[in-house]
Amino acid sequence: MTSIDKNPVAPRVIVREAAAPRPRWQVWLIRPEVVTLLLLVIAAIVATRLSPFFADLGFILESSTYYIEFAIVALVLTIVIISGEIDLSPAAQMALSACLFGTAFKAGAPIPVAMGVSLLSGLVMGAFNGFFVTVLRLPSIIVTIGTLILYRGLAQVLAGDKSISGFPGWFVGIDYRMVGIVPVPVLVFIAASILLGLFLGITIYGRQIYQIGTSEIAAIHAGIRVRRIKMGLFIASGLTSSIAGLMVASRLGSVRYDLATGGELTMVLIVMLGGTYIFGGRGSILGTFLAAWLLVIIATGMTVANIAINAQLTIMGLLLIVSIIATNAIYARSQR
Amino acid sequence: MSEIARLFRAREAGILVMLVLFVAVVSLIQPRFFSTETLRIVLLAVPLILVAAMGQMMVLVARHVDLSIGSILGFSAIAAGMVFRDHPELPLFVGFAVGVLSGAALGFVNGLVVTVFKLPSIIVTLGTLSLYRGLLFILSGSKQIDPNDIPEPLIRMAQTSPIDIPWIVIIAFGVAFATWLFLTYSQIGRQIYAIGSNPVAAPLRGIRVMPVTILVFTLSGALAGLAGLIYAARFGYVNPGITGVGFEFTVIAAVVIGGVSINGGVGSVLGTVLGVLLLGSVQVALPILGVSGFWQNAIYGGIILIALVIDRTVRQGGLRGLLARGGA
Amino acid sequence: MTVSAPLVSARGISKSFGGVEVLRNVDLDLMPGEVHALLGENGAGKSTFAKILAGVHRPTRGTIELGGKPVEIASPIAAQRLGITLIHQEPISFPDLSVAENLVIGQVGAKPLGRVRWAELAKEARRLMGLLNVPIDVTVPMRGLSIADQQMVEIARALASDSRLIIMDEPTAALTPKEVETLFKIVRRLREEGRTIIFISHRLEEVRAICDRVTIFRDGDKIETATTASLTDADIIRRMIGRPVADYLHRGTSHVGEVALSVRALTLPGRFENISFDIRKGEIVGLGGLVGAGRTDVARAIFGVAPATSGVIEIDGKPVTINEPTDAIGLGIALVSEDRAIAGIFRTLPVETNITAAVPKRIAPKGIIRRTVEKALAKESVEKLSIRLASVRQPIGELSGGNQQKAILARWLLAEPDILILDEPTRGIDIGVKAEFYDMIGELAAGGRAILLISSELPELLALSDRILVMSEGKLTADIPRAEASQETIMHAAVPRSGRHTVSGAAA
Amino acid sequence: DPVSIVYIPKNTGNPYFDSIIKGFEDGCKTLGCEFTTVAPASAEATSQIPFVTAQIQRGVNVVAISPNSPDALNQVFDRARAKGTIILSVNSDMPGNETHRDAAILPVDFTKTGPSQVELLGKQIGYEGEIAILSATTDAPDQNVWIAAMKETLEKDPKYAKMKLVTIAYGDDDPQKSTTETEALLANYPNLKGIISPTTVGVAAAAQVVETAKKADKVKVVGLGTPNQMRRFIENGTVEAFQLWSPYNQGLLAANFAVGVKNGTIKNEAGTVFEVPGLGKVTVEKDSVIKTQADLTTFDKTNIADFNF
Ligand SMILES: Nc1ncnc2c1ncn2[C@@H]1O[C@H](COP(=O)(O)OP(=O)(O)OP(=O)(O)O)[C@@H](O)[C@H]1O
Ligand SMILES: Nc1ncnc2c1ncn2[C@@H]1O[C@H](COP(=O)(O)OP(=O)(O)OP(=O)(O)O)[C@@H](O)[C@H]1O
Ligand SMILES: [Mg+2]
Ligand SMILES: [Mg+2]
Repeated sequence: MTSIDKNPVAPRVIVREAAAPRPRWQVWLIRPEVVTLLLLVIAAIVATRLSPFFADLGFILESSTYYIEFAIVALVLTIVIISGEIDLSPAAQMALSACLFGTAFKAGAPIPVAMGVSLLSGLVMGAFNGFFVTVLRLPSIIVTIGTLILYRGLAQVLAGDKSISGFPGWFVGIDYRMVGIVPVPVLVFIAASILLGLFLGITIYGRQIYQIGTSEIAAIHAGIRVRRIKMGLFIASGLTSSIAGLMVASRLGSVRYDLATGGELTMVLIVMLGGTYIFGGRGSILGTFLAAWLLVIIATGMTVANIAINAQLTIMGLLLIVSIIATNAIYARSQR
Repeated sequence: MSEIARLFRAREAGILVMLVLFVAVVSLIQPRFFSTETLRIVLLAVPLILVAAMGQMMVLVARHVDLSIGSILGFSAIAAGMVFRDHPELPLFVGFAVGVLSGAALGFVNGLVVTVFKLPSIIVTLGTLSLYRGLLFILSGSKQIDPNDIPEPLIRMAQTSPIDIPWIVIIAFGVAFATWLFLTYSQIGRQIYAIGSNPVAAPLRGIRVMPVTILVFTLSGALAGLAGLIYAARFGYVNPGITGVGFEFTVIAAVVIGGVSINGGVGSVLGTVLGVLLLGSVQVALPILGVSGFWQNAIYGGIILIALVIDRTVRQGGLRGLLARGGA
Repeated sequence: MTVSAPLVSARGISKSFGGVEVLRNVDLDLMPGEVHALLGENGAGKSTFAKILAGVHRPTRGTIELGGKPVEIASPIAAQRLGITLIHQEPISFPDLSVAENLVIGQVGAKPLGRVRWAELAKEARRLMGLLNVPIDVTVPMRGLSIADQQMVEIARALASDSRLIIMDEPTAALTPKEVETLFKIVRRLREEGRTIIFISHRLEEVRAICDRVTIFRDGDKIETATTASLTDADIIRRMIGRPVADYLHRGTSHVGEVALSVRALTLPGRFENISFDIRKGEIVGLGGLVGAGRTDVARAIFGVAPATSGVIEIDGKPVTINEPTDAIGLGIALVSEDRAIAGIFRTLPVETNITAAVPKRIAPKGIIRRTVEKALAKESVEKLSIRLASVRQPIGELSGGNQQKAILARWLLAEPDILILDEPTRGIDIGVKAEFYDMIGELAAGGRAILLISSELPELLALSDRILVMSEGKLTADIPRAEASQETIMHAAVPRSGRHTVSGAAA
Repeated sequence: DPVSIVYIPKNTGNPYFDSIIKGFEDGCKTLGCEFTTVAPASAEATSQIPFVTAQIQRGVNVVAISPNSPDALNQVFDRARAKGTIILSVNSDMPGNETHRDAAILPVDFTKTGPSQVELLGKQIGYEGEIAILSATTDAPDQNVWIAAMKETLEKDPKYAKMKLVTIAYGDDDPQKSTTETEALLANYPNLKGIISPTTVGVAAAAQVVETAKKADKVKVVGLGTPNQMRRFIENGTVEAFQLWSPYNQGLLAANFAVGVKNGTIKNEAGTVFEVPGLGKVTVEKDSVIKTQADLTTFDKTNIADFNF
């Protein structure tokens, strides 16, 4: 500025101060995760009122195993959405990889090999999605709608609508293996949440994923390997899906092409309920973690209260829409 | 109109070639496929998809997408069916009105939520997909509309007409023609293309994006409703748990094959019609070739992806995620 | 000048974007039948003022009277109704619609269900393009038209809507002299018809050619309105930039080292071809040209954002391959890109995150982010570049444009590049910060860095560069040593000779 | 306190199961047991599991269910039974997994379904000509049992020597597919005489297609369907006759059996014979399989009016 002050015809230099930042308490309190937590509490209370049979931790934990596989995939989906993409095919990937597992097993492969096959397939399917998105630069939303149909279709071609079963006892029933009163799948979910939470929160990759989601072009200009990271995310999504598929196979002791049908809706619902921003750049594992339990509470609460499935579908749909509206509103506030 | 012709000729030619090739190949493998009988079957199979595809096409052209049409179809079919069942005294068109209007209403809600809250249509309609299905279960009390509750005249629309082409076929192609007129010769029609072509510029050009977008979703809903009646006519009954489930994917497949760009602004009625015919032929060809029905979905999925790649190569416009649609 | 009542009189117009005030209490009267120039540096607020008149932006404060009556210009539609048309600085178009349609779509008075008469539409369109004698087929889709042609369509559109007030925001930026002449003919005719024209341009000779009066903006303030004749170029420039150009003290080509970056026959079809030049350590090389000349594309090619299809890039004499920015950064190249809002900042993320974005290894040597290190680096940069902010945790979007730009520069300084490409580094930032930038750029060069400075502001180029390259239509048309450099020599090389621009693609 | 029974059909909105429910309700009215029914939205393999768990939690005594999968529910059933809940598989059994349920209430003696369907069609086409089968899915267990029996009957029994089974098509119990498959049948086999469709969705679709193609006189359609679904075709002559059993009676029987077993008045073991008001004597067969009726009911112009389900 000195160069100007010493200037005879010095213009009035306006110092454009930055706009005042939002107060701390707002930053902390007005976050989607808080809303999710609130909903969680409310849901729990309502559910307890609805049915005397609900308030039983053992029961809730047991019921949670029916949604936890989706919740685990939803954790990865959260990261995918934060990066500005979306993957609607995980449910179908679960089905296909599970059917591959079953077929391999029936073909005489030992369980570990069959599991290997299934995991490999998840890897391939994820890479396939990633190829269309990062190499052909096609919008992930429509690509994964295509692959969602394709993968499920292939599962059908592979397994017909036979249900493949007869897996050895040690493989079956992962959801009945307890640590204390906590079923193993739930532990897996909690562990995955912590790991991915850390990944997103304190590693440079997590940081760069937020940056990509906020502005992909800026990220490219900042030298962030956008395509590589996105490819990685889709592969991760595929792998996680196949793991989830195997968990279902173990829980049911059998697999069929229609396994996890409609799961994509549940997963997106969880992520949205968790307050992840559909346009990318914002969101958190914590939110998704809370949302998963919110979903468990709502679904279980309604089922144990014998509330007709009609109402359940309606409420799920409403929830999804309301949750995006709320999230958007909150982010709009903080948007400057 | 010559403009339109020029704008899209390349694409339609491509789809036509695909269609011809497909028919040729199938006919080589199974000569019986190449027959008037098959043509009749195809013509009977397409109206359902064609009508809904016209709506979906407009939605895509406006840079949105409507995943809820399957549930809307089911809802309208049930609504109309309940009128037929509970008030057989009322004339046929009342049921039609109920079906189409209920569809329009649900579509309107989609449009409203998408535009007012500036949300991506893909997620909104994913939500209403489930929401509307729930509502239709509630509305129907989970009770199916049985064949003998569907009025004879309606059933007959799927069978004959004065000129011996079933009414539903005539209606479907009539709708297609009307859509073509609307998109080609009406100001709003052109504005739909404009919005899809450059959503940012549209308001600067004095285009009322919100009402036009809502209109598009409403039309899509109304046409899905009409499809619901075609469903009732063709299959003779409506089941809350079955009718329209997964329908959205078939339609999107047809439209995308038809060369309608997922990036908005591009898409023609002719192309969509060809796309629908191609998909219809596939549907009919599978059983005639004796291919297991289990292949159908895999093939649909494959076709969508191929169509996408073609779209990508045909136009090198920077593809942006549909997520950006409707949003911001 | 006519003594009649003003057509438009704006009073106390102010406008803020996210807490940043970009227009301050602007009063302006526009007479019927006058051509009125708005002058000012980039970011002075010209377009913003224009957009307010055209209903694109709502003023934060202030009133507008049209023909004596106070009016609310709530939307572009409202503006059209009032007979106000804006020719946007960046041509906006519907790439999938035909040229003819682009001319009329959304026009007021068109009934929603009114039918489109294609034949007549085409006829009218041909007439309009004829007026501007632009020989293009009006039935082809807009996609693929050159920026110049897109600009011409914008102008034709303005003619089609017979408005009382036509605002032309830098309509000539991408036009050839021939096209400019045609445009002026039309402007004169419009003036005779008694219409009012606002003409925004950075080229004084154009202003002198057709403008009756000029209004000079500086940094959001209206400095002065006067008849064109009453001001000399020097007066105008001084009022625009607040001090004589000469006052930029230039750090001479003191210690220029050996060649750091050398580019040979770089070509990206449709954007630029056969670009060759060298930059030495400690040297500031300016790169001038008209908008759309291809400068940004060259920069993007060198940095690996959109690599060239052929040609050689050598660094310190060694040929290198750059396929993505990561490679470029690895080779010690940095690019401060032209488009800060899109290619620069992460709007919703904290300033510190923005600053450290390009140095992952430094803040996270083992993959885990070291918050302390990050904070330290950010704070350091904030000090060094005196970035004004409330906290390094606050979203960068809450900062003013200038401070955002500083943060981006800080990001690249952390990367300690040997070669620094600055694309329009001072676009849309206020005069004070601008001066600071000039100092910094000088210091960077003095520090032995090779600098490529892309700028549309001739004074800036002239003041800072040791050598000035000029591009026109994707070709390098001049390499002017500092001694011979002048506005004239640069303009002469910048203005396309061969007629049309070649750069194509949709400006969406 | 009264025995509490819950019935979980394959999915909601399926009229066939509505009449099973009716049977349960009426049964419980007379027996004084508590009856509720809950159903998933889709017939997908896993969709019933949360409901079963919830019912266990609610402490119901008997879970009667029409399983969506022969084996996917094994684990949850075991848990239920460990808690003393009685699991009845209603309307279809769980082949190979019988040990995971307490008993199976089947509508009819499945070995008779195949032959009687063949006979029903044979009668209509003069035991002569090309016939085709439109089934559900390639892997539908019940249908496959019946189809096997049909094939055997056609081969073994000289009575049907002139009837030639040309193909088996699969409509996946989806109206759309069943329709196109039938249309394909008509196209592929110009002199087809009859279609047997042992699935409610299929037989309705087949009838609809034949009517649309105006070939009702040339191609006879028989199969397993519900009166409400088929009434129209019987009345307008498109279909002469079709068969089914009484889903209502299954509900009735299941209710009686459940209560009996719960109260210890009925022993759940092979050979037990017990009385069901309205159905007469019923025997518990091997693997605790109980058949509601011996032979299929045939519906035609004469009796269709008497049924509403
Ligand atoms: N939509 C916006 N949001 C935030 N800031 C904006 C916006 N539009 C303009 N600005 C800022 O307002 C100031 C004035 O911009 P404006 O475009 O009016 O300048 P100008 O005089 O037209 O410059 P140029 O000569 O480059 O066109 C700049 O600092 C710019 O960054
Ligand atoms: N016809 C066009 N359509 C769309 N974008 C264009 C067109 N021409 C140039 N651009 C883009 O506009 C930006 C500036 O244009 P370009 O780089 O070609 O010339 P330039 O001299 O850098 O112009 P500027 O002075 O605006 O930087 C670049 O990002 C370029 O890709
Ligand atoms: Mg401007
Ligand atoms: Mg540039």
